[in-house]
Amino acid sequence: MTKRSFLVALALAIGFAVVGFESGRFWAYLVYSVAIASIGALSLNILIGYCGQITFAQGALIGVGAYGAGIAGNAGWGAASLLVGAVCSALVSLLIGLPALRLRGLYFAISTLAAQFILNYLFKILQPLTNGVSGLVVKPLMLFGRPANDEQYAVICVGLLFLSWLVLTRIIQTNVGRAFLVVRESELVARGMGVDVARAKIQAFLLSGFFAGLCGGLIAFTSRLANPEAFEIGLSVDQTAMIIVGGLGSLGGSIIGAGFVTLLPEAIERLGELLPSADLISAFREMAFGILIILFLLLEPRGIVALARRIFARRGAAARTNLPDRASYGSGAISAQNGRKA
Amino acid sequence: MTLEVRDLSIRFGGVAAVTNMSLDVNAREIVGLIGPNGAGKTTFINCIAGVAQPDTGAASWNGRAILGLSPADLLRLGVARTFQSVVSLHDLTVLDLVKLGAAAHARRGRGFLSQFFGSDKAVDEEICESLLAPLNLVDVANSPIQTLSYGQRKSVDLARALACEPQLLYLDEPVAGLTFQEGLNMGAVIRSVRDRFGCSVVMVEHKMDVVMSTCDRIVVMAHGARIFEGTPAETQKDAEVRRVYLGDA
Amino acid sequence: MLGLQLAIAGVATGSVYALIALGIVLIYKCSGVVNFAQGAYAMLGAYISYFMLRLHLPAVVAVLAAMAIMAVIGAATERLILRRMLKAQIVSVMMVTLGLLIFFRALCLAVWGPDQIAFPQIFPAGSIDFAGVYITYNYVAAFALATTLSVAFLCFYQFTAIGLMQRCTADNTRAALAIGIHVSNQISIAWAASAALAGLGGALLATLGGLSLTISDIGLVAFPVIVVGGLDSLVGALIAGFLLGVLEAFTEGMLTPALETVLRKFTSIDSVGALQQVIPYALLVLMLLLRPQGIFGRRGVERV
Amino acid sequence: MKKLTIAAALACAIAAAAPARAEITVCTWGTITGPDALVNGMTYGTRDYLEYLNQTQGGIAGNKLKVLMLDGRYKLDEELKIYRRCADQEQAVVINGWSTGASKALRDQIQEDGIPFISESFASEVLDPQKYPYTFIAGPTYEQQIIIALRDLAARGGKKVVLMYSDNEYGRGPVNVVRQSGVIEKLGLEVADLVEYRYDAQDVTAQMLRIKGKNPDLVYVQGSTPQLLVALRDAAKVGLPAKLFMGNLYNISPAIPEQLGAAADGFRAVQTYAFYGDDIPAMKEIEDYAKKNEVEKKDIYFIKGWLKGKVIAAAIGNAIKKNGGQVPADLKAFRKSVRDEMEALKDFDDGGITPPFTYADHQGSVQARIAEIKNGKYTPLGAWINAR
Repeated sequence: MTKRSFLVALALAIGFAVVGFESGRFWAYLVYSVAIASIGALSLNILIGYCGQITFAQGALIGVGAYGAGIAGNAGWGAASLLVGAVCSALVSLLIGLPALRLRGLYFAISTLAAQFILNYLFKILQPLTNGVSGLVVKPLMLFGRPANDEQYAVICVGLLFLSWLVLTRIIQTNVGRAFLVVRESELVARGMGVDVARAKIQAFLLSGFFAGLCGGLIAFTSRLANPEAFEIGLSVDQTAMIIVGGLGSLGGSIIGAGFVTLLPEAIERLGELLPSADLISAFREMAFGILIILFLLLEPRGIVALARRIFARRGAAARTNLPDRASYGSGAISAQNGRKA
Repeated sequence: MTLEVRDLSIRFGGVAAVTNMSLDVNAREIVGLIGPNGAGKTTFINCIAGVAQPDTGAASWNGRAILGLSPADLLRLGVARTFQSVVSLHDLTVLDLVKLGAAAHARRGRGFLSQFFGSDKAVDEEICESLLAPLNLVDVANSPIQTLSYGQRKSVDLARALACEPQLLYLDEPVAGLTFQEGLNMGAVIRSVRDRFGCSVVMVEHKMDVVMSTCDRIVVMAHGARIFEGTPAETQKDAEVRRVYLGDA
Repeated sequence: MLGLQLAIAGVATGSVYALIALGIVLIYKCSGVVNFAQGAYAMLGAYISYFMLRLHLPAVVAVLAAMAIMAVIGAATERLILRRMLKAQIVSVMMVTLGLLIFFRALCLAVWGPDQIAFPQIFPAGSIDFAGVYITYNYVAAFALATTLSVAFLCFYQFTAIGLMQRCTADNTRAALAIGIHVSNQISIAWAASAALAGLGGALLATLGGLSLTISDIGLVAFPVIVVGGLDSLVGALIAGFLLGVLEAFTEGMLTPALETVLRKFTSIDSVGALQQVIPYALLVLMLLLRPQGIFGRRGVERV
Repeated sequence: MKKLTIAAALACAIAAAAPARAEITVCTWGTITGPDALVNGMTYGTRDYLEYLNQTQGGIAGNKLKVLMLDGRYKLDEELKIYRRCADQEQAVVINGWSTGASKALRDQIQEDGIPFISESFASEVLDPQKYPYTFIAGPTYEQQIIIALRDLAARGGKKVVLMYSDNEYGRGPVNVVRQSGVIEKLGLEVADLVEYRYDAQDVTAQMLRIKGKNPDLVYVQGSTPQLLVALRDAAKVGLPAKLFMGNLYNISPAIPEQLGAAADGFRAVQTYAFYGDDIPAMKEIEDYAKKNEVEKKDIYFIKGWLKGKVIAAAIGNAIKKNGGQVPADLKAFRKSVRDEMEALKDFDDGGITPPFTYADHQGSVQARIAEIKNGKYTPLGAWINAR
């Protein structure tokens, strides 16, 4: 992380916190919704985008964090309950990740699908702990002796998002993070390079689970209700959409993707309201969401971040390194190899 | 400082990939392992690099048995390798990969906390000077590996292997896929690496010109077994080698 | 008696699972894509059948027409979308099929509205009372149709020229290319066939349980089926489909009441909820850890 | 930079779409799409009544109403967002919300904001005029509906009852409250079994077989219309007559006799509002409205929605009257006044939808009667009885 990117991120964080604090409750809600979703997307991107472990259990994992934090919060732990939720999720994430030491790719992904369904089932069944289908009513976070309001939550959530981003950015610039990337590309190569693949995976699951739990805890406190229907497979799909739209393997992209996926439906809906008789606007909004995911995957598989990079690269092509030349050089070398083999 | 491999054999299903293969490598020696496609060269390297588990045989490095050790264990003993095909490690920069390689070595690896809070500047400079400069990689030190040419990627892989200060280096087709000129350069680099780091080298390679000009000694394999061993000059003269290998090429 | 009754209900729904799972396996074998949109195909097939039946077409014609349309939609999805994703990462391919699922659901929502719709009865109503066991004509018809079609499809796959090419493509794409099989056509055929199968499955589900958007959930329910049967085994999918249908019915009808009786006695938990939906997934995890290739699959599939 | 651009673009889209403020805004959100859309007449009805006022009387006391109908899709986060939009951005005077979950999650917030809020939920957990002075519901709670059914069973000399409910809050909550209240024992009844099913179940044959084994005198289903369709169909399959079953207000849908035919005959449900098409004054208004507009849902839920519209309009009208015919300039005071007037509604005549009621208990009419499907039509059995 360069000093410049740190300062830009800090300025953006302060900017959004101010927007959240000053523009009324609705905007505050949007700001903290995006911030919370971003924390979840960061966590998922660590696992899928950086470490290459495809998971569909993100929704349930966020749920674990929400219940963990909610139960701790109701027991009077205050802000520390966010930490409780995060730790709960990290442990459950580790449990979900253990099969990854034996299974790979598709098979592991399907096993996480199972984890998603089983966890969601447990939320409904463990009545004494989770209050079952009724959902756990969570006491509000107290701030200056009063329940925190939307504006304060906006500041808190943006602050936590900034911290999460900072921590994760630093971690992926250590050997721990580098190992994730190598494991993603090829476990065989990683092992040959002396990387402990199992340890890298376990670290990725713990790390990702921790932040998923933080995201869940914030959901519990801001919505004041942790109910199983909020943590179904749809949430996993939304979160995956965020990191794909934003850019796999890009932390900044996760945040952009989260903003996009969270705000786009609202934007479509507002535009739709200008039309007469748009009762089924939700249907169109879902349709747009589906089409958007498909288009992104087809046209820009590396997400908005890659798109932006391409635009900037074109603009500053002369000043920057001449990437196209290198690429053609490389491909030339490969064709030479093919020629030899033929 | 010697590698001794005795009677190593491995079968995959019904196919004998390597049969009773033996190999000795002395200190600071560059040994070339050549042979036609399917001769079992890479399988042999995999066996002594901790990737595949041979059925029978023994191997020792400085008197220590190395069969059954993982690549990570081998790295700690000073045995490193490069890979035949360079995967495109998308988001890693050259420095990233080299640092990851260095992590396998106790002295160069840094603690997590010092990496997390500290600056990498000093380390980067040291790597540039000691590893990247000899391989002509300083200019691209901060470029993502995917943006490099094939030849540069091979160099990066070599730098990564060198980062953990190996005393024995396996090179799996270091020249394959490079242009003629790049290949010759790589040969020179390998010799200078040997001189600089004082390590022994085992290189598997197809390209005869590079092998002949780089290696001190050549071992020829065919059908999983050794059929010849000698200096480059002797190898070129040997009729059997010419028949099974050079004739094919 | 209860057991027999449950088994019959289980076999009927199981036969639909088998149809859906067959499609997923077929697509996976041929193109390596795990299709989460299979449930959406079932749903679309059901809605299109409904549309055709409303045109007062004879039931057979209506369903066949719907299957034909589904085949076109399936092939079109492959041509327009999946074909362009040959080099994409697994997660992207999975996600694109999820995107399709979302899109098709929204499409049906926009066209047919959110409410559950009465599906025209294409089989005679009522049931046979067989010594206290009720067998509805719906069950019989669903079972007979699904089984006949599956078996016919397997025979087609096994004994015809196209089937041979399909199998060859699934087995080894390169070899298939080398011997002159038009591989991309074969992949399209596979998608068309599985979409058509799913469409029929959806129509059968609608006759069993009414027409609504929730039919698309069957796609996710089918995943335990394909893993238990083996991702690359068509016969496995068929057998596992029946197995899981019956297992679900027994869980719902016998295990759940028994467990609840015990729980109510000793804990404050009143109900075990939708246990029948979780048991297949628990089975799936167990299967993946013990025998990842499934009961009928071949070894050597992706495993570290 | 890109991030900023996108955020700015989205912000512009949202801001541009945010319409200008009308004088009196009423928000109503429901499940326009999503699960349980079958009963969304409750949302359409409220909107349509207020639009009807706009069309026939120019709004309330000469002030045009801005009626916003939004789609919460039965999703908590969506509903929470809509609430903030209504309360903050749209400056709504009255909000008509939907789910039990959202009503519970928002219940403290609503009191703090001081916005009169009518919940579509009949859950007793949100009904407490002392603790939640701004929250209202419109009719007997689910618990009261269950008790009506049980009383009816006891009166007919039945004994064994099976309670069947969906595996969500709407299903489990009220059943638990009734069981814990001890009413069942007091009435001399016995719970033969509790049977839970998935709220989106497509097949409940196994549950029906289980019920059959218990041989009950009544099966009370706490479910919505789609579930009743499945339940009655599978009951017929295993030879249980529809007569055995009874449901609540959400099971009075023309869809049931339409889709099930003869298999639905004998099914009974607790009716708390007049049917669509009944000969009552309110129906005249609806027919009048339907001349120029399309009525989306022609069922009892639309009637309930119409009733809520009447309540909202009456409270707003009274509040304006109290302020000397002017809309209060201060929104907070206006909201408070509307709340007070709503609570003060006495012997309110809703055009025959229910018997006249008083809203001091925040519940309104708690009159109910039992309706049975006879020859494909719901027919009331007997007169209104008090559910309390």
